[in-house]
Amino acid sequence: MHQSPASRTQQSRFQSSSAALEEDFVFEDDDPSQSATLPPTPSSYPSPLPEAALHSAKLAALHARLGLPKKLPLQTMARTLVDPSADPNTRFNNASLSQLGGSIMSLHVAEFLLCKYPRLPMAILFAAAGAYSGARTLTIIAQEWGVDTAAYPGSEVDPGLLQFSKIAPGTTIEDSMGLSLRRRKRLAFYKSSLEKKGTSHNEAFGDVLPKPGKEVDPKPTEDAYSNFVKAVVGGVYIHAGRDAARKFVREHILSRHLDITQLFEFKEPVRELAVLCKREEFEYPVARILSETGRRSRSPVFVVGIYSGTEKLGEGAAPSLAEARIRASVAALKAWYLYSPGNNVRVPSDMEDTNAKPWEPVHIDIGEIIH
Amino acid sequence: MTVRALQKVTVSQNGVGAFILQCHKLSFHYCDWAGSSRGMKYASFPLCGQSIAKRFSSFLRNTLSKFAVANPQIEMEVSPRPRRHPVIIGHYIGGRQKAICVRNLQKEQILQKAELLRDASGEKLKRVTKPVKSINESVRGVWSPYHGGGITV
Amino acid sequence: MRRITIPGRSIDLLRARATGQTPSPYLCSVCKHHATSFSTTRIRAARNSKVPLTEKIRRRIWGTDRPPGLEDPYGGKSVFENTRGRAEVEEPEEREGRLEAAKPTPDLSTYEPASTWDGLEKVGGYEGWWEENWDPYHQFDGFLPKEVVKDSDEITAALRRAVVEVFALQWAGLPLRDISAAAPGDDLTLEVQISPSAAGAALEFSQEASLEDIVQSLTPAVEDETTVKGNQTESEEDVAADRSTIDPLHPSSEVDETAAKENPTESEEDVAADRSTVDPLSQMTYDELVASWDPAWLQISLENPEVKFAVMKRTMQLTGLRIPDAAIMPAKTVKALLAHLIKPPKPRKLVEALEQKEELMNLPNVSIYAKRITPIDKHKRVGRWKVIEKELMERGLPVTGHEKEDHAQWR
Amino acid sequence: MGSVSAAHAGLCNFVHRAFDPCSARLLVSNTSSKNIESTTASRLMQCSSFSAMEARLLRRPVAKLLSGRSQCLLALNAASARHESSYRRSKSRLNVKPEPSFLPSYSKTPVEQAHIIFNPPSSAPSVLHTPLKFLPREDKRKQLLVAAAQKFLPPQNQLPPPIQPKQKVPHHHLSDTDIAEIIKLKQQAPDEWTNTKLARKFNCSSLFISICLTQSGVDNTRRKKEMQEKLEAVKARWGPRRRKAREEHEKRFQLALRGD
Repeated sequence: MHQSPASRTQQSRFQSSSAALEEDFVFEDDDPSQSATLPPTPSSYPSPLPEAALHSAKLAALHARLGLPKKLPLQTMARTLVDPSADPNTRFNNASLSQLGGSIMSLHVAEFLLCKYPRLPMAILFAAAGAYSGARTLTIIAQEWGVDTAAYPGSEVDPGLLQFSKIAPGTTIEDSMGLSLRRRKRLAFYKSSLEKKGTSHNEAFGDVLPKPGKEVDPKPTEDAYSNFVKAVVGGVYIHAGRDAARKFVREHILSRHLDITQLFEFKEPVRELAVLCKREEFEYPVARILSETGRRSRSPVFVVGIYSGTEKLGEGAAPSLAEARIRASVAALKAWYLYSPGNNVRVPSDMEDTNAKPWEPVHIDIGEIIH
Repeated sequence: MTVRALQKVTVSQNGVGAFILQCHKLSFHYCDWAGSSRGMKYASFPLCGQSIAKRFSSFLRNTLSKFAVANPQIEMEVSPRPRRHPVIIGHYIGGRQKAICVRNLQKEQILQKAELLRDASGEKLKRVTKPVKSINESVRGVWSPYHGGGITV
Repeated sequence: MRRITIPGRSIDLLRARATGQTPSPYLCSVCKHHATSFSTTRIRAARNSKVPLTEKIRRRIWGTDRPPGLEDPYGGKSVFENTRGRAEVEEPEEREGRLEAAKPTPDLSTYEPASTWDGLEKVGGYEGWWEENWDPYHQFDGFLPKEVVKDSDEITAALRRAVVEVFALQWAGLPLRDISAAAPGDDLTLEVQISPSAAGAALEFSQEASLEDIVQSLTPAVEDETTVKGNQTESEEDVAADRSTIDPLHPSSEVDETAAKENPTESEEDVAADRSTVDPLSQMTYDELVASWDPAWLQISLENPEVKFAVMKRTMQLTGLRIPDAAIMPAKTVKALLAHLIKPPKPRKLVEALEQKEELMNLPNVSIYAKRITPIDKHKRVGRWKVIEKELMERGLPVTGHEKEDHAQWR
Repeated sequence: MGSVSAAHAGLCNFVHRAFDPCSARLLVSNTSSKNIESTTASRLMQCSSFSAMEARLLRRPVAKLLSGRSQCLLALNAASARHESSYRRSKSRLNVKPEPSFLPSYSKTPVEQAHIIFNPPSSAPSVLHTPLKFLPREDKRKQLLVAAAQKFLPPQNQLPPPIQPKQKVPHHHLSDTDIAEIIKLKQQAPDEWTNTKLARKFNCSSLFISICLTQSGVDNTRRKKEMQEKLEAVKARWGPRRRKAREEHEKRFQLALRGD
């Protein structure tokens, strides 16, 4: 499937003279009866030609809607919308751009999370990064940008549509991933190793980009969408530079809302808090009843606070003392893990500004609690 | 490691950071023959008071280019729809559509309708009773009967 | 008036008509039916049709058919009287009567009704009509050439030629009304420099195109031919007038004219051929030609109505464009006239109008379609149509739903 | 006792929230918005008038009751009056005018004052407000808050009562020989010496026993299975109400572990 560049250019020269008229979508007066008289030829290219990008109103509108810099040409924009599963030629698909963009995006997301919440445990950090730049989120982002998918990729398709070969209805996702046995094994190993650590599998970490020209198998919509968003970031980086890419990631990805307090699920919060207090040399945490009502009734409420010395670390209200204590411990642990130096904390990439202030070291935590 | 993570996705706050206009496409349909498309094609013919050039002005001829320049993020599609009244259809990011029939309207009125479609969110119209709706936690937290009262002692 | 339909009377009338009035006893069934559906008032009115209402009233008043006094009590002929008088002249019955009177009464003694139509005279039909009217020999050739010039540069060149020729005639002291007398030949005015002056325009002739040459080209080559042509037009007008009121008595009156008209037709064809060979002589394209001229010639005044009329007439003859009065009146200079001539026609469709708008067409987010966007177009845009087409053809189904011969080959 | 400790908790809460720009309601009248945006240090200065404010807060409800404002009293009555229970009436009765000091400076009757009004929220403290103890040493807030905290934190003897008044079992009283004895007993008769029984004998927690026995090498899978079957048998006899209650109890604890 891998074409040599020479053959492609030769074909494209041929194509531009003969078939450019057919593809002229600006004044389409395609009489259905007329078009039906021609026997249908399978489109000679798997994806639209770069010239077609200049005539697509959809693509131009998308470019403007995202507020992309003028330096990013429409041709590159069209290329970000071509998935490797639609066009295996790496010169015309978004594989390279999406790899680059994915790295830039995960860099900014990681530094944002690490600087804003320096004490996050590894599992939560991964989950938060996944929440910001995971495939599901990127799919939602791309859909909120108004990007639709083409039904079938081809050269006659509007370049403003996301093109990838879709999975036929009825196939299960696992079968259709089209992964080689070796790769599947590697993924399984990675998954299991992550789960041992208490993390679920996250694509942003550890997924290796497929080799170009090999991935023509259908793929899930989520993958295609996330590749597209990453490729846009990569395209902005290449054409408009580092600052523009950082601005784009901040505006479109980091500006989204995530309630990070909802990511935690503890197993033994009381013991973990005790270990924490011991490690940090605080007094042993003691659960104290702040207030209570209806102790012997059907629906009592206990408000329990966890105290280390004279200072309250957390509090929780529950219908039983044990549950209230757990809630208070969870609150205290979350308060520990979610320490933040401030909302407008500086990140290392801020130093790339021309007249940036000297760097002040951010807080670095010694690590999560192990017991 | 006693803490487990739950999988979540971030939620869009359109306008915080980037703003994505919800109307992504406007299609303008007209009929070359019928008189109700006159405002779409030509302005109506007032008896006096306007120069000839102005009389024959139209929305699609004159106003559309300015409107499209002012709203580059909207894909504008102009196509005839013979034997039908002129109509503007707005396509929105949620996948919904809104159509407004502009038969017998002047070009200024048509522009108003186009702007209305541009500014719409695509959602069904509904009564807004709360002045503020937010996904952010309130500054004072969720009221609880077991807290805060102790200060009076 | 009430209508009375009494069968007996109608039959009587029919008899009376058949024997007395109508010379021919044969009446087709249609005519009979016409005759039966009459009213007494009509018949009476037809009889007394020459007696006006006022006259009838007068007769009634006086109780005699010859009432004394003036017809019109107010004296003289009234307006109504005049109009009535005119109408009476063209009273069809009267004319019919005249015609009948002119015709000899057929001898019915040897009459024998035919049983077949062989040998009967054919009446009506279009036999020979097409040859008479639509033959290439009899094609009407108007003043304007059939092929209308569309290229704006060519129109500009024609206008300049007309201006130069008109002023050349004026210089030569010849009457300007003869400007179109000669059929247009080669353009000799290309080398002539023309510029506005107080007297109208100043001409500078070159070696190749002197004033004499131009004037010579404008005067008709053969003096006789023009006179013949002048006569011809008159006779043609007569013929046209005759045609309008069809005269069955002189069906072959125009044979001579058509025969005489052959020559000018040929000459005009030659002229057209000549005009088309203008370009190779000049060896320049029209846009180069127009660009090479000093634009000052556009400022030549057309205030003189005689000049204006001549220029306009010659331009129309050269280009075939019709110039409406509304454009002639305000045109004070050649430029104004040219502006009207090279103005593109008003677009008939909105798309054509929008295509002329550069700023709209160059907008990247605007797409303009000349035809309705069909569901097939929508399928094509998302790439689904090729799959649908393939599947339909595999099953031997029509692709677009319209059965056509072309689809048969795919079955 | 409870209310006193709650007061201290509230104060403690205040100390933390007052310095977070969005947690406490700051209403500064007669001062420009510049003051609100002022630095944390200046806010701390303003808070030094805290004792006066505390007195005011104490005074307010009493004053309200005694001032005889019919509106407030009626509102109290309306809540208890059964015959006037329509939504509209109680809504309008409860529509109490706010404290004049809470009105913004642009209202009709601005109150001349130049201090922070502190109205602690009646809500559970948010986990996003890090306790003083959890703040790292280099954090600026730590240095600023320590001074205030020493003033307002309750003394050790005024803390609220702990959940368990005293420890059920003593800690750290068993020697190595005792632990060896525990392992020996378990190995001899694992079925007889259950963890509970051992804990009772040595006056320690069963958790401690289980920690001791992790390396004993006793195979208790059979007994675990038996106990599990027993438990299943007991659970099978539960009726729908108990089963539902237990399931909900389980769910509640799961939610508690998430902190929802």
